[in-house]
Amino acid sequence: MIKKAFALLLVIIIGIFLSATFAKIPFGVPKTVVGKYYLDHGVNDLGGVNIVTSIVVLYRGFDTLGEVTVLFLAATGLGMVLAGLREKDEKKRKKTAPSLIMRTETKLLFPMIILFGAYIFIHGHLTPGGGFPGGVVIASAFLLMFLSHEKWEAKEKYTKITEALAGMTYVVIGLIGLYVAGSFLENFLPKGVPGNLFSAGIIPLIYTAIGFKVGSELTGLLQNLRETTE
Amino acid sequence: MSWYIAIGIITIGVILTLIRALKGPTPADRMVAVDSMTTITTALLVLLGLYFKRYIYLDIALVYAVLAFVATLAVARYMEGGL
Amino acid sequence: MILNVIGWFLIYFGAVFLFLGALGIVRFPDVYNRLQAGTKCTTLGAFSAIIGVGILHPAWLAKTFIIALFILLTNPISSHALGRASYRSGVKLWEKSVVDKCKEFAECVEERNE
Amino acid sequence: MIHGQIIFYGASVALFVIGLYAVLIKRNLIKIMLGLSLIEGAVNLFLINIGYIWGKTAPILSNKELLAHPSAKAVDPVPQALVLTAIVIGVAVLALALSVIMRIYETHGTLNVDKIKELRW
Repeated sequence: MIKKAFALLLVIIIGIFLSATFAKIPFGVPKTVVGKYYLDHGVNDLGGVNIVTSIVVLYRGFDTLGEVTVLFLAATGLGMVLAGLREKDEKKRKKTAPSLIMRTETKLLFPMIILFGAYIFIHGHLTPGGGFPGGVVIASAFLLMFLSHEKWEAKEKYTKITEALAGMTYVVIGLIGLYVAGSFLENFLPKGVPGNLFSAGIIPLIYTAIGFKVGSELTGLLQNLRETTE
Repeated sequence: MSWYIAIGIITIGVILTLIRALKGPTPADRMVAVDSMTTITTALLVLLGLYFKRYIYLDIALVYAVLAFVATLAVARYMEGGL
Repeated sequence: MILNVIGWFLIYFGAVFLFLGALGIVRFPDVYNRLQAGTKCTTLGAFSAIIGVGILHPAWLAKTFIIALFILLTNPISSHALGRASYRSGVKLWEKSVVDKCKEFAECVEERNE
Repeated sequence: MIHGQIIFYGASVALFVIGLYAVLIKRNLIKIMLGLSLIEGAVNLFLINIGYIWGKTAPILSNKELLAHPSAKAVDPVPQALVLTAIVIGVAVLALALSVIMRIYETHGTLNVDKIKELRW
């Protein structure tokens, strides 16, 4: 009880301090200079219409490479942590089977959602999408199949191969930039007309690689989590 | 001006489902309320795209619809003991 | 002009149906009745509101139609899954309900008794 | 514009406080993780709010008018790029933490923090 009152007091104090701090920060006015630079010069420099994508993929490309590495590390670590869990779990729970309506419908929806995820990561430089949301949508299509088909599984071999190939594609594109244009992850393709699908240099290529990588990684992660509950 | 009335009606709808999600006696009640709320929110996102006159905002509504559907299905399978 | 009128009419129609569905969720007595209100009304409401937006801007019609089609395909499935899940997890029917079709099928009763 | 501060910053403060309360009070490990992801959502919301500018739109220059005067019509893109990174890292951390929680449940047979001897404070 004392612990609870103490925690409540702490929460209230932190809330008051945070409010007092945030009251000093003006809302709705321009704050950064670098953001203005990106907005004014981003289209001329890189040809991508979506400025956030240009920042994530090209201006701060190393950061995104590290981010993808962190995601890979988390997926691998999850597989490692859960590795011995499956064999020990002897007691089998009785599970209810998914209904016929759900099975039929998800079979119909699965290719549509995959196609939509592909649309998201291919149009990453034109719409508010990109590789990470596209990968998540693809993984959600696989999750749909996991939920509604008990026997259906994504083979670990294929998810691993897709993931490795996509990661290698990312690094190889960076190395080609190093060879052709002089620095790692530099843009080496023509910029094109802003707003067209084939524009913005290497942004669509990198986002396609990221989309495949995130999709296969999250699918493998879901597959790992699913195998432990059987 | 006609637009604020439409968005006001839909927002009242979201608040009503939120009341049920907070009150609901069983988890099934809350989940039904949340499921309806996601549908209403999808319509609201499309109307927001109309309000700001940006074509690209429609993608967000579609992604939201997909992810909300998968989430609802996952919770439903969990509730019936299929996971 | 005529497109404008049709589009706004559809948007208002949809908004009113979304509101009525939400009202039904608050007012109805048990889970299964709420499921009726919460999914049928909102499916119709969201469909017509989204198509109305597409009619107001004819260039957007393709994508709004895709969103509406997706809602039309997925909403019945999620309501079906939720209703089945509530029945399986043992939520009681309202005491004034007159018919329980699921009890007539043997598999449902078996699953529920276990 | 004081009401922007009250509404938007206030929402992120409220989310943060709710998450912190869950982390401090709840004894279930999964609920603690839910509180942590609420805190993460609060921080992301705050970063996005910092980048917002009144009356401007998303930094996707999809029409002529926006392409002509980008910095007069679009909000700050830098916090949005930061949050895009932060969300992905948050998902990775959440997945890893949940797997560790599954392992803890296997070895200790409980999720209550008070009952796990190694985590008692």
